Amino acid sequence: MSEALLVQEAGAAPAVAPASGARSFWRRLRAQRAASAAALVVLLLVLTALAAPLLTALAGQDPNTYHPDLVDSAAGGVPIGSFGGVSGEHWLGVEPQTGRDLFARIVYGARVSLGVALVATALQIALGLVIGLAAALGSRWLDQLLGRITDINVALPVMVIALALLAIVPAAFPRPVLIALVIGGIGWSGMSKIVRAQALTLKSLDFVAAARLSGRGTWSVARRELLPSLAAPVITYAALAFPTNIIVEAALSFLGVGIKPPTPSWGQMLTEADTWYQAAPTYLLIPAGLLFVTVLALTVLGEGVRTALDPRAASRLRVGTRTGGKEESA
Amino acid sequence: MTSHEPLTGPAGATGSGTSSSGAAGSADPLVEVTDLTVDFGEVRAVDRLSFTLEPGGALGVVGESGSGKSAAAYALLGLHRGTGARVGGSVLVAGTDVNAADERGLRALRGARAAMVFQDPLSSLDPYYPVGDQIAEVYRVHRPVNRRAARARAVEVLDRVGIPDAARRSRLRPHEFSGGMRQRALIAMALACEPRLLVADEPTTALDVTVQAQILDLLHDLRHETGMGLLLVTHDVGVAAESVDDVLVMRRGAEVERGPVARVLGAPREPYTKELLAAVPRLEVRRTASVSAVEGAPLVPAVEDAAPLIEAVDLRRAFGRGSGRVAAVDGVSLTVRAGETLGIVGESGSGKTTLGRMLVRLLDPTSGRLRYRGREIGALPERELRPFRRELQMVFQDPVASLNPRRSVGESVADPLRAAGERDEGRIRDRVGALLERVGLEPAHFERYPHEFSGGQRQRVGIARALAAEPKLIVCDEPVSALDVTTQAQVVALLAELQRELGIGLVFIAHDLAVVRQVSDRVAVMRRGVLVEQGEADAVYEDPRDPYTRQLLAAVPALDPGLAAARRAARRELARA
Amino acid sequence: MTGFLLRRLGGAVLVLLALTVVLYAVFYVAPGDVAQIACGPRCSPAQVAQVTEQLRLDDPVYVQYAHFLQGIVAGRDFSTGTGAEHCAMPCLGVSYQSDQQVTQLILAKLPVTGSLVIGAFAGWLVLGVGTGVLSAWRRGRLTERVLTWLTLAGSATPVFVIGLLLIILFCSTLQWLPAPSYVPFTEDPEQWAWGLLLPWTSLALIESAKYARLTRSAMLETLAEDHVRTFRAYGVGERAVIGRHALRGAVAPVIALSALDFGTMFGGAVLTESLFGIPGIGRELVHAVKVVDLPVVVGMVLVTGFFVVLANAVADLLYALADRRVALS
Amino acid sequence: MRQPSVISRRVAASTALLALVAGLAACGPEDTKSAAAGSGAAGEPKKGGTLTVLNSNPQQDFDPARLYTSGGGNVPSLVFRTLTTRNREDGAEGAKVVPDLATDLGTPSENATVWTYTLKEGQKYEDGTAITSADIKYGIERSFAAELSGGAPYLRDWLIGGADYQGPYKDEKGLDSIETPDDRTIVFRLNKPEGEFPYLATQTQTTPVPQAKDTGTKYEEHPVSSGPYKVVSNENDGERLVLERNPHWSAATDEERKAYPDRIDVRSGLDAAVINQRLSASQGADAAAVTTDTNLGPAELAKVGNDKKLAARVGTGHFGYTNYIAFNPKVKPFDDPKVRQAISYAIDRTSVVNAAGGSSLAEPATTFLPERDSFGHVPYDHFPAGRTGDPAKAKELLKEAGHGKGLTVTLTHSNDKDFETSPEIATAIQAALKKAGITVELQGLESNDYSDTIRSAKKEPGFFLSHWGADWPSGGPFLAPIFDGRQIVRDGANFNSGFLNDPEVNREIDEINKITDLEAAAARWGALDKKIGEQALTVPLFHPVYKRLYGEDVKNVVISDWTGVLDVSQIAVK
Repeated sequence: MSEALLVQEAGAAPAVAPASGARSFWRRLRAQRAASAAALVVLLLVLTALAAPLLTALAGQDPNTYHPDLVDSAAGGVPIGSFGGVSGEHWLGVEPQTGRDLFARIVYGARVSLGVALVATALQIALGLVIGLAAALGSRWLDQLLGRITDINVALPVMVIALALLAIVPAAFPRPVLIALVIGGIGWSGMSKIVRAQALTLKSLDFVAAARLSGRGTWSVARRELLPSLAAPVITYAALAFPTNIIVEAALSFLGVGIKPPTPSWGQMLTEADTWYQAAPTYLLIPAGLLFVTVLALTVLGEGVRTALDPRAASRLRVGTRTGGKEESA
Repeated sequence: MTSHEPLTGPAGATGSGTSSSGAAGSADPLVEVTDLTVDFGEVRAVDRLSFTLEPGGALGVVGESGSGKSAAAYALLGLHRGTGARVGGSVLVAGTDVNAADERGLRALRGARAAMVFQDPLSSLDPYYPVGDQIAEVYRVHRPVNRRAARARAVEVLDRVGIPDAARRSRLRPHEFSGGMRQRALIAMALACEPRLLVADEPTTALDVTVQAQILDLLHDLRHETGMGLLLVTHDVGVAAESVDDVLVMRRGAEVERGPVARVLGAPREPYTKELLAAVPRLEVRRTASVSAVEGAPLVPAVEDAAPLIEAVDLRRAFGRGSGRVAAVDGVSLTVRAGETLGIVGESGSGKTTLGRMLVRLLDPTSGRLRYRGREIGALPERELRPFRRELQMVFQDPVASLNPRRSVGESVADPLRAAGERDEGRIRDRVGALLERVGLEPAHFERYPHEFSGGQRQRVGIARALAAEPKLIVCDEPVSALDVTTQAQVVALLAELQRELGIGLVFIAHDLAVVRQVSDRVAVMRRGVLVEQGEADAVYEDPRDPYTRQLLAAVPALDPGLAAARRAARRELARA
Repeated sequence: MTGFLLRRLGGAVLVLLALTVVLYAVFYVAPGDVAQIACGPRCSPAQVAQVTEQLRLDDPVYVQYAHFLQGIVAGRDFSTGTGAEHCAMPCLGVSYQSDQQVTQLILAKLPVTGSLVIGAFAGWLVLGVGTGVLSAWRRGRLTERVLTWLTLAGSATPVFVIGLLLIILFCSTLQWLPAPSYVPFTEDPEQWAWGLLLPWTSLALIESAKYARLTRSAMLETLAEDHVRTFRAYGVGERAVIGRHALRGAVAPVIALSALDFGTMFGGAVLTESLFGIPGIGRELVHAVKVVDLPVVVGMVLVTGFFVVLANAVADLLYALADRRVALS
Repeated sequence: MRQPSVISRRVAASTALLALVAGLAACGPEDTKSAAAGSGAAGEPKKGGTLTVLNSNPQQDFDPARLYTSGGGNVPSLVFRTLTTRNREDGAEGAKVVPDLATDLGTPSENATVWTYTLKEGQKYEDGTAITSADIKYGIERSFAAELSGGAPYLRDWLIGGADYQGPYKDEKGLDSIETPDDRTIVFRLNKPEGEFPYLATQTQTTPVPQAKDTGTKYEEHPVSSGPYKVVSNENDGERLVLERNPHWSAATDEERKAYPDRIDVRSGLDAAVINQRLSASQGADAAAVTTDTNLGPAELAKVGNDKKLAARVGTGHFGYTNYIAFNPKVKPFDDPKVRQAISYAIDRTSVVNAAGGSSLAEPATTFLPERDSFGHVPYDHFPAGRTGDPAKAKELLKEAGHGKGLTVTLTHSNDKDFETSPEIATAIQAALKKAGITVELQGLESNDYSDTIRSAKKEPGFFLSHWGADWPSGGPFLAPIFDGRQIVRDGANFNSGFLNDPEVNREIDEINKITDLEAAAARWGALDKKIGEQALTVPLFHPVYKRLYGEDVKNVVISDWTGVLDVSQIAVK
């Protein structure tokens, strides 16, 4: 999903929604069947990622052991046996050329994919919040400056900058962290735009004016009046940005600048599998399918979060008379 | 300035009995509603309502927000269909059984035999198409004519509703019209197919008082000219008094009282009707009477000789840049003393809110001087301003937006205390409890969140918050315009009482001339950023000097139908002059 | 309007300038000896020094940057050894690696990326808006549910996954299509279309999901607006309400997003170009980054950045034009 | 050499030392080596038709001065004739050098420090003017210009005054060590004996360039042809190159190039997968298509293996190329020969070969020199690791070296995918050394950083992946840059990664260079290789095997051991 759409969708979250505790949020989230199912899938994936060493130990495999005897060297290294060499020992078969256990690599790959996306999303939010709030609350000059910086950020071709950055950072720097930093460092502009817009809207609201009149300082007002109200759009944005970041990580790995071997990541597996689609289709289909399911589940969950945070989203769609007076003009 | 009905949900409907039969009629009635019920989920919005409207008759449906008056009107055109609302009873409109009719039958009724005029003329027209096209589109749905003929008809009806240069204006989009013109255009759309019934749902609520008067006059004339029936839904008793023959008072979905307008307004039978009428602020009533009517306590006269609390000299504030720069407030000078109430009236866009916000320094003046107790504060930076912040408080118009929905009301009220350095939670609680009690709430409300309160209660919280700062001056910006009339009266009374008790200066900003007169010692009339007239309240109301003031006063609808007719005549007089 | 455009353009120039500064800075610290790469691995230090001098890499970075700016506003001359070659303004310099003028390089790649983007653009617009309209019309019914899930699936799929699956299906399993490759339109329009069919489809499928969602939500929003109620209350049929009034409300955001995507895609179709082997700007750019060909990188980023900034401005402009209400505020 | 395009992820790309771009080689497989005629479609090759060449990398440098080729390249050799050239025959015969513009391989004198060539008579450019020895001299001189850098270093290193000469644009006087006493004679004066000069004369720098037609860096857009084809269009910097017959070329003076097709259409910038898919589909114009730079990848090989018809259209060849591990003995613990030997023993060549594409695309290597006769290959395996490594022996050595408790080292490799120094190879080594108790940490560098790092005397890591390709099929250019102590470069690109400066080795290199009998020299190179191998400064890993598809209508496929790939100059499509 593009940033523009993210902004548009997350930005639609209400600036002023009735206070809703965590409990009512969960209630509304659970009420959505698709979102609940998606949450379950996500939970499973997270557990899988966390329990990767346990699961691979259970399978008796590890992601980095070569099994040269399981591949047909003369035929380019295609796994011996049907479905990419599926067996009692290798539940999902083995990797062409190396014979490494696919199950173990997939499971470890989940760690990287989810972990990188998580850190990247957190970074995007942190940067977006700080920059967006500074632009909204700071001086006009600061707003202009940050606005231009945001423009540059938007105009930067993400992939190219990522390529360049990944090329200049010393190899000793842990790759997954670097990728998370790059994705996060490049993709904050959407968040900052939303935060700025929301903060500006909120700033003009009377309760903020009232807080100013009570004699409190700007940052105190920002912290107590604005931040709580920013939670809904920020969480919504995060929920929708998270799956996007998984895709970006996979794309970077696909372009060959992402996670480096031997660390497995789904995107990097896809790159390697790219040419193998005819000879060993499962090698491609398994990471592709998992990537799809993960992103889909996270997106559905993100949508669910949005709906749960913005109960009006559903009622907004109702067509016809407004019965309760003019409440919507509020 | 738009007024706002608050979101006070009706607390379940209690059947207060059906009405007696409507006005006697010989021919088939134009509208015959029997035992109409409308339910939105658990909430019964209309409860066994019955009434009839004869051809050419005019019925006003009056009620406060949540009374179900609009829901009842929508049922006349079957507009509840497909919304999930359940409609019971029978509705006959111009021979169509609305509840039983199929889509086709309903479409044939809508717009052709019965047309509706909605409240907000801007949002009720498609922003993307020229007004004339929209009218033509509706016309072609019901009449087998070509595009050109439909356009001609559109121009014709636009002309009829008094839009000058209708042929040219028909090509403009809604946002290029003024508010009044838009409402005229909507009425033109309604007229296009010469319906027998016109349903008008709060047709003037979004309009300024002078424009409202014009629209009401237009409806009045059209009815007499075309002989169509009118069903007017309004919260404003005055508007009903101006426009209809019969009036139906609704409360909680059910009928309270029904009868000829002069009788119901002049000699109400039901207690609720009486209460409602008593709460309506009256332009012609002096302050002394009005306050004591509610409060029954003697008024302490304002301290005329006190030193000025706040003094504005040639205050100016401009917005925008370059050629688009406009002065919202353009050289205003005024003074407020302790214990005194200054009323500021003006229509939307007159700059009164900007002025109010400058007085408490929420906005920085572009130029001019602002002195608080003799000290210049117009250009003080925020840090130096802080000691004065708490002494200049504000009560805001929108009770929804003025409280942080995510904080308990107690926390909001406690803000000024904490900002003043109070750290003792116990003392804060006691003080907030006392303040809440003082404004008519309970100390136990501390933990509650704004959405648990009604509009009037929220406004009381807002007042409590302002009081917590122990201010010397409170600027009230349309503090009651979003409230129902009964609540309005209570809040106004509270403000007056507090002022008397605490001796603070009060600036009361409102578009409603009657409300302003109720509370003000002195009144300033504002128009396009300048004060056109300023003086003792009674002097301004009884002997207005400025023509604009006179125009405003003449536009206010009167409760007495006789007085209303007189004012209508006066308006025509003014318009001709 | 003119003022708006001038302001936007002024801002755009500043943004692009800052962008080039960023790139110069980034590449200045990037590892890899440009002169050694340009000269070849077996060059002796003396030869590398000559190449360094010839490429003027021994100038301080700000002088190099000044030359670059000079080229843009006034053009520059480059030595060919036997004479000089004039690089007319706006001169983006000459590639370190291939001696080609960056401007020409970009001009050569533009039609390629353009072919990809224009075709995909048409596809995603038709598909996306069509889906959006259909699901808004059929709201609450099975059609809408199916379409909603399809668009969700679309937005959850990376373009390289869809592309790979399409290649497997149509080129490998069914063998209906040849392997995707780029043939210039001028050479053989039919081959051009066949070769680009899968890239177009992949991009269109992915992007259309976005447009479907946007169209649908914009239409539903419009449907909830008062003016739609007005027309219903005047007996206007559902088809006219949807087709005339609700759809009109979706036009402005869709146009704005289209302009934005269209511009961004010129520099951002790296994945699609890589996957399908389309020799467009994105792929060239990735290559230039890898060989530290600064003039090419800066030139291409400048041009693609220009497209993005231009697209932003055009999107705002179109939005304002399409949504007359904006003029109000 | 110029960095070849690494655009495609899938292409096995080639930042190889040797410009694969220009069409290096792949040779017909030993087993299919049919003595006389090449393989391919049946029937006598006839003149006519259009040959399509589908390539990954655009022919960005089409200037003879800038090209870095082994034996004159593939497509370039259709346009550029050189003093000598490679023998256009299948297999080992093809690794020989034969005269081209010159009448013979050159006459050495003064202890092989002076080489004299005489041009054949009646040779002309595409415009009909005669080719002169002065043009050859000018062509060589311009390759010294900074603007036209990129070629092999030998002219610079061997010609007297070559190291300081800056090319004719800066120094019009020219290079005195090249003499042209008359229009058909050219004499080269070298600063030391070089018996392999005839090999060097195959490179495109010896192509004649008429000074009047020289347009500097723009020359590549339309170089003046001396070969059977001339450039009729060159679009987008070599992305699309159309060649047609040069009417002034005469087969009588050129025995090597067959020039069957009327037209050559080179389309580049294609994805490797696309090229292979198009060649396997072989439809339309693609039936008469070949590629000069794209090998079959392992996955494609798996597919081709299942299709007999397709397998018949695969040309297999060997190019002199070795992938190896390099040690920097200045870095601990690699200063200890025992550690280097331990690693040599621990290597699992099966995993490495699999990572490189399996046994069909790579042959395990225990010698530094490629296993071709022309290199004088002498088989040896000083530290036998067997098929999958000998971790026990390795552990033993480590213990002796004082690393009994295990050892942690860092292996530097390139991040480029499908490349001989790729992460895949590195991880295979990592897995193998683990068994011997050596923990390998990987340091992947982006391609430029990688080349910069491993070729810098200052930054060179202790343990890294490297590779070397033949500039011509002989031990000279294979061993000297890596092991000749005089070739250690302190402040530039250094290839002697082991910093070997052994007087004995240096002396032997000098001795062999004096030999003008190339076969005799080859034997000495082989022996030298074996001797150097004992020092365990490198661990040879594998020699690549090139497999390339060609279209159904392609006839007369000739794959020599020089290039390892089919020779476009021999192809017929009718």
